Amino acid sequence: MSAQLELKHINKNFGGLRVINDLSFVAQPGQITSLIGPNGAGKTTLLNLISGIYQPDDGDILFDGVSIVGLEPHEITQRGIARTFQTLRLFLNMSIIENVMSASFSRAQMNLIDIVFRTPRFRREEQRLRNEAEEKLGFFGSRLVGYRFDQPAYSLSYANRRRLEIARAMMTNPKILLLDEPAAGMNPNETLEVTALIGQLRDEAGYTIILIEHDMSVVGGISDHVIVLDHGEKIAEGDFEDVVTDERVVEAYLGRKSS
Amino acid sequence: QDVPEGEVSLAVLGPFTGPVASIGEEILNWSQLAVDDFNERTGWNVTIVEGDTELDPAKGVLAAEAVIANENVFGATGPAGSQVVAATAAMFEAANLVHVSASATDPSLTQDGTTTFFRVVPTDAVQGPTDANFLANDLGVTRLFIIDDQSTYSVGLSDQVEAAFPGEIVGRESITQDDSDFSALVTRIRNEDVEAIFFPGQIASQGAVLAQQLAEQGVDVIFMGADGFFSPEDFVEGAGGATEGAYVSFFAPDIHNLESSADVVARYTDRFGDFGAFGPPAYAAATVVLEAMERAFEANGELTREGVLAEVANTNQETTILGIPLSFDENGDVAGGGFSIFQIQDGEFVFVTSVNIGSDEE
Amino acid sequence: MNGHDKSATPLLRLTDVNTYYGQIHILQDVNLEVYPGELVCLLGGNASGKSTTLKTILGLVTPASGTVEFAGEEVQHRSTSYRIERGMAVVPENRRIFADMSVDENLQMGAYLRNDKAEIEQDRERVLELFPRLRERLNQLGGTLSGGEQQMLAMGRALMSRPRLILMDEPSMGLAPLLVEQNFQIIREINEQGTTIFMVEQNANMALSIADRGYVLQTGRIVLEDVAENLLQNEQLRKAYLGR
Amino acid sequence: MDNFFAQLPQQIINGLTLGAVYALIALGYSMVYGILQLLNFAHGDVFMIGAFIGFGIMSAMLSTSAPSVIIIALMIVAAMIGCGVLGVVIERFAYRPLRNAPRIAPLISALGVSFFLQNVIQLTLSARFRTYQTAQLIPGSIGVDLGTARLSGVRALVIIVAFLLMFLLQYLVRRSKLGRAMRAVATDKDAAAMMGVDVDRVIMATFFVGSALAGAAGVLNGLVFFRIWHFMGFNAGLKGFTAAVVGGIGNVPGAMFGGFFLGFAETFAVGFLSPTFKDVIAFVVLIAVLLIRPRGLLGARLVQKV
Amino acid sequence: MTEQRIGTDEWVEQHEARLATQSELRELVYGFGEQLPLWGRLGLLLLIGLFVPVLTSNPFHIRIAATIALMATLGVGLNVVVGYAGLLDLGFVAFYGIGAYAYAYLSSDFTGVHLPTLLTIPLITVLGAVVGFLLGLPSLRLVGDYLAIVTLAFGQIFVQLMTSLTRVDLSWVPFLTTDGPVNLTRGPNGIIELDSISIFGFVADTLTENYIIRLVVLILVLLFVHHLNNSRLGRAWRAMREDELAAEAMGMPTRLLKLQAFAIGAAIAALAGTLFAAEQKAVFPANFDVTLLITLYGVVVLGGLGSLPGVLLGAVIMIAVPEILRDIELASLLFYVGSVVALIGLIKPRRLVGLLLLNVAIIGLLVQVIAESIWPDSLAELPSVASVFPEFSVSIRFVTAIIDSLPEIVTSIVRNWLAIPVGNQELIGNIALAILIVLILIASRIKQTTQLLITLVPTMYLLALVWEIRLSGQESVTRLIFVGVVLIVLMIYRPHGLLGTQRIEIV
Ligand SMILES: Nc1ncnc2c1ncn2[C@@H]1O[C@H](COP(=O)(O)OP(=O)(O)OP(=O)(O)O)[C@@H](O)[C@H]1O
Ligand SMILES: Nc1ncnc2c1ncn2[C@@H]1O[C@H](COP(=O)(O)OP(=O)(O)OP(=O)(O)O)[C@@H](O)[C@H]1O
Ligand SMILES: [Mg+2]
Ligand SMILES: [Mg+2]
Repeated sequence: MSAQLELKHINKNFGGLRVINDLSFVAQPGQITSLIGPNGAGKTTLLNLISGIYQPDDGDILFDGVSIVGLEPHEITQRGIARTFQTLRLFLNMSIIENVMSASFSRAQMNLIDIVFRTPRFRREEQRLRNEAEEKLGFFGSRLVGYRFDQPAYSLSYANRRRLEIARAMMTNPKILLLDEPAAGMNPNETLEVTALIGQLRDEAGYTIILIEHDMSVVGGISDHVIVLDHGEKIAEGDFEDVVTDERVVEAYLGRKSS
Repeated sequence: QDVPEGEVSLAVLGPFTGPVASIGEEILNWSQLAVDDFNERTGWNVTIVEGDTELDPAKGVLAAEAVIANENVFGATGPAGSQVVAATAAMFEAANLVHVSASATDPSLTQDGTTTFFRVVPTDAVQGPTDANFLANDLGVTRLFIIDDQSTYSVGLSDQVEAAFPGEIVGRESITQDDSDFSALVTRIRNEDVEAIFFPGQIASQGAVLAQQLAEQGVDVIFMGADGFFSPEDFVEGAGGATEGAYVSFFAPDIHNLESSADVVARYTDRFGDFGAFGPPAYAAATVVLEAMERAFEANGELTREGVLAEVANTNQETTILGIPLSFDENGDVAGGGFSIFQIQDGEFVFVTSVNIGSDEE
Repeated sequence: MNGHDKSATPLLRLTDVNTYYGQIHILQDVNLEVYPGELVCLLGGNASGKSTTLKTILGLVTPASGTVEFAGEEVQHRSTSYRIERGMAVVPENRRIFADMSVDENLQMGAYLRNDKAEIEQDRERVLELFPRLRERLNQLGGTLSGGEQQMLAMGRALMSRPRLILMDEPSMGLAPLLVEQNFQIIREINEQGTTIFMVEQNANMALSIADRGYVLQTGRIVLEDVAENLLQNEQLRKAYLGR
Repeated sequence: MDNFFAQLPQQIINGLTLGAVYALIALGYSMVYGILQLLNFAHGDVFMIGAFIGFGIMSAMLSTSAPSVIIIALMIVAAMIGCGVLGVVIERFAYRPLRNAPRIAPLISALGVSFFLQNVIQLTLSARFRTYQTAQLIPGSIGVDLGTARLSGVRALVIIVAFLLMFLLQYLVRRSKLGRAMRAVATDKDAAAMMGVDVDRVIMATFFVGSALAGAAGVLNGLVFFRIWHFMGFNAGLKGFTAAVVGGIGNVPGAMFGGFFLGFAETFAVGFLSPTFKDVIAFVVLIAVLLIRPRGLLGARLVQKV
Repeated sequence: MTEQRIGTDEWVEQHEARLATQSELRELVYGFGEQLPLWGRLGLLLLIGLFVPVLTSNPFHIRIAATIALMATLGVGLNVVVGYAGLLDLGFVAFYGIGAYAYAYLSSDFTGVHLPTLLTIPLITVLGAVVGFLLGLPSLRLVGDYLAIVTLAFGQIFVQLMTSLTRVDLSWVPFLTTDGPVNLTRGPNGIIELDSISIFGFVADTLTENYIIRLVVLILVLLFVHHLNNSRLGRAWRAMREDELAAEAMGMPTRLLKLQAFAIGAAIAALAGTLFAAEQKAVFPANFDVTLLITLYGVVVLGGLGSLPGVLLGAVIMIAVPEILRDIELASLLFYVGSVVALIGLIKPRRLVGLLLLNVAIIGLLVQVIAESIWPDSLAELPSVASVFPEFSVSIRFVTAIIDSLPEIVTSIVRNWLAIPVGNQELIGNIALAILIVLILIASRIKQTTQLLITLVPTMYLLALVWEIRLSGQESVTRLIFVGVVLIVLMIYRPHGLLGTQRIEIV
């Protein structure tokens, strides 16, 4: 099995502040790789580097063996890496369904002529995308399905916005899905639900997933591989069980009395 | 006396709002005076319909259309700017509505066979050579700097002077009518060997500002302007003495000192305050149209646009408020006429010389 | 942490509050009280209207009907800043850090209404002790902090105003496990020092374990109200929210 | 080259004067923008009103025997207060109701205000040009000759007053609590309210200060460039906007810098290149500057944390 | 406490029930519009448009309609850039100018080139797109208002160049023999005597013909833009407007999208420019200055940013309102009716409006009586009310005559009711105006009804006085004051535009 995503000796500074320090890891296809670590360890920064929003100062990022460093974010997304944001970034004034459909931009099969003359191809394609979007939204069961999809996204509550973001990311048809704290703001029950869903994404849709999460019940439940960051460095790596018992991880992250 | 039935209106087109509303306002006030004088004399009840062109040809077209559509309008004065005249002339032509401009001086306007357009002011083609000759021959200027204010009037006149001036044109530059800071230009002029500046601006206060800034930097050159600067209040008082000695060319005598017009001037200043160069011609233009209405009504017993148009062409006034006779040639331009040149001496416009059209051209 | 004195006037009371967003009816006849010195928590599923309740209390949205009383005074028509002046403070949803002000300036904003320089300095020290991470980042712009760091800053900022009542919207969201526990510890300490707390929290187990009382909100209505121990035992609730 | 150096000292004085006026206008523009992200297109008209207030005071006082210093001080102070109040009133009635509207909606009500002010002034005071009797206040003989250049008394006054006001403002924004509140409101109004900042008051204060500066600019402009009229605010507003943006909009030192930059750009364009293409040259320079520094000369790098 | 299953969320089931019903202008228009398919809506528009020349042969009315059609076309183009893509483009008018000047160069004696219209129009449209694209390139680095200033500069530069490129030295251009400097633009005098549009031998010479061409183009442009907006392109633009970074991260090439928006907007503007130039048969730099830009922003914002019906409504308001106000009598009528409508909106128990008006009437008469007895000579003589009534003849003409003279009747009644001073009306009017503005400002701050009513009585009196002795005498100025007030009031009344949807900017 060759690595789907490989980071090689990545460095990133902000001003004088070293946020990522010579970091390397690989994510295997069809697996969930979890990134955990204290606040400010550099997890989100890492996602930004992978998705092209920041450029690494050093090092290389390989996607299916090809370097994606220097590509624009939309090009990276078109190649098959989609993400969600820790601080949500929905298109708030667009409807729910449009939020999802907009993410299919680069793979919609239509050109200007189709659009202007409303050719059959255009109609077919629009219908197909709409169905697909509804299907992605349907993924969250009754949580989102019942909403009228033509409502604006701002009318959603916090957690539902998170779900919508995931659906939107899925709409780009990614191979790799980068999820930044998908369970934040959800209660234990809902967290279980999300955990199950993410598992499903891997098992049924076959996504490779990189997951950032502070909730150990999520991480523990579904991770195939766990990487612990602290101060931009990898301090531990391995199965969940191994990692959580690691002395340094407990010290820096979990605390003695964790459940 | 007989009075036509129904409402009778004179349309006045000009820039009544916006950056050069000062011009429009003066035109409007003098037109109002003309109408009031006419009503008093004849017992008619003519009213004014305003057509605000905002000096934009596109707006001018709408304004013109509005007055053309107004059935009570039997004659019009304006539009003020040559470019607005150019944009609207065909509409007036189609509606057979006469319009007499008091300030559009682009020579080409009367050249394309329109029958409804007249003007009471001579064109740039006449004034340009006059001014150039005066500068070169009477004042002995050999090195001239020309500034225009980018209005059709100013650019046109500057072009004519530039072409006719026998000496060297040291510089030809444009400023805009919004500008009030010419100090950088003055500094530049100071560093070039310039004998005279010719600035035919439309807005007298702008000339005053330039003169003041020339004085501030101690630049001592001959300063000459044209019609627009013929304003005691703005160009003389407003300049605080800086325009003393400056020359202004104007197509008529100074109506402030004209005995025959003293009465009108007094009534105007009583009512509206002091005035510049745009008002009196507007009064003359309005009078031309109003008297044509009167004659047309007398002749036909009814008022029609065609009748008024025909009578405007027949205009033959011995004298006008401007102190000169007025009649039109076949193109609608003033027949005859000439230019006077004034100098500001002790805060007054003092007549220096005059040139009659056709007599002094080379 | 004993039960409140029902005879005292509540510090905060909502009576028959109805709130709309545009044309959508969100809060429906919400009634709740918080007594001085209490730690009350508001539970509810996603979208049940918890944040809306806090916004109504703060005056960020105006209720169409009903009253909001703070310290015996009706404030539903008062501006947010007025309410803050009367002694509220808030740890808002989404943190609402001032992005282009430094961490230090953000903390100073918390003490905006205070003029006692020396004591502000003391409180600042205390906050920086509680969150040593913030001390490291004192001159960094608020907007460039990581999610968790911002959450700490939001907490610290609220503490800086020495409020009578702190409203917290999910104060532990995005915090690392170690910090979550610390955070609850801090909340409890503040409460024990006399500050009244009204808290929205998804981490219901933890929240209830330190709270005096709790309300459960569902689809814009209060469906359950009880002391914390009872809520923790409530069968329905445990199934619905507590995840076990 | 000779010509260049012969002109340079005087052109610097010219640029400084023009820049001072632009800077004061730009400050108000920038402050309001900084706090509300609102392009206050009525700002130029506030400037115009300031010029008229100053003119009114001057006309009334010139016949008295009051010393020039007093008259000028009174003109500036009255214009500042008058315009400050006007700014607050405009905010209250034309902008506050639009606080939560799309960003460019207040643009339209700003234009409405601009139409209103311009034309009410034309209606009541006529469209006639008025001239400041500067020579009677500060005789032309006052001034210093610096080599080939002359710094007249008015210009010195304009430059000094402008700098004084700018330093005061800088102090206000940097040192006082109001300054911090203004920045907080600028970043996030609701969050600022949650800290107890009375957002409406802070916005009012901003409008007051910004408009007062425009009022002062109006008087100074009148003193040094003499003529005023109802439409003068239009161009001034455009220039102020330009200067504010070039400096980095929303940024107080930036606005000052931008004002002087624009003043110099225009002056040098006239002096050394072509008066006819003054605006073209100035604008081309501006475009070039912005392409090199997309957030203006002193604009801060935008905080972009994802 | 109702019995509910805890943990379930009933928002969905209850959604409809929770929607408070509220009649909305927007709903009204859309409610009707949504019943019709797109072609139906556009067809209806065409029908209404074509009906104008049938209904009136008054060229002024047709000219207004033609101007509206043109401004709406421009508005639709601007809407793509500003409304959809969220780019604050203040140089838009320059593209319009480029289109117009390009037409002038390709169809006049000035250059001696007379291309057939069927060739010029596509050529110029493409030219517009190309220039838009090119201007977009440097703009990619700029955001928000930095973009605004650069585009504004572009617009200004265009006008300045058209005004000043009158003496250009072209001797350096190879293969070009010129004697002396060349006049490229004829400066402020503009390029005149342009060809009319002619398609397959049909020459659009008259205003009406040009109007119909504009109408057809407007509808085609609407169709085009509507289709764009309801496709992946429109979605992407709106996404980009909401959050550029997120859009980029979701696979949308934001740079390209911006350029496309610029180019499409510019192409539409250039197309409109050709139509304009061909009808005016001339182009002048003054046609393309900032005032037009202001009008266009009014067009797109008043109706509701991003809404195509909004653009149409905006164009109607921005063009028709000032034109209607040209007629001072009509303006008078509007003024009084508007004041009363404002009162009805302002005062909550509606019946109090009647009471207020009664009071105002009484006060007016009282003032009249008092003034007449104290200063019998200081009041102006007035027309008797009867004299303005049309002659009594029992026919249909009577009704139309009434309607026609309604403004006069109202004015006459008001003038008889007011005590109008003779003498320095200007000064009195100015003072009254100052007091009036202060009173209005005060009145708008008063919450208590009684106090409000008391303040409003003198306010209304002054309102009438100021109008009669000051405002109505200066048509053109008053018209713009009126326009200013209308803009402010409309924006306050509907901050999101008349047909716009409520949008939230930050959360
Ligand atoms: N643009 C920036 N400028 C300066 N510092 C930054 C910037 N972005 C991130 N940082 C710093 O880099 C560090 C890592 O941030 P990051 O957001 O990656 O943390 P994280 O691991 O996601 O933390 P959390 O779990 O709290 O979300 C933080 O200390 C943050 O302050
Ligand atoms: N600005 C808004 N406009 C319209 N509807 C809104 C708005 N904000 C929230 N809502 C709706 O109000 C309801 C309650 O939202 P609220 O944010 O109060 O939920 P919450 O209980 O805090 O949920 P969460 O746990 O997800 O934060 C939700 O249905 C949401 O969609
Ligand atoms: Mg993070
Ligand atoms: Mg919430």
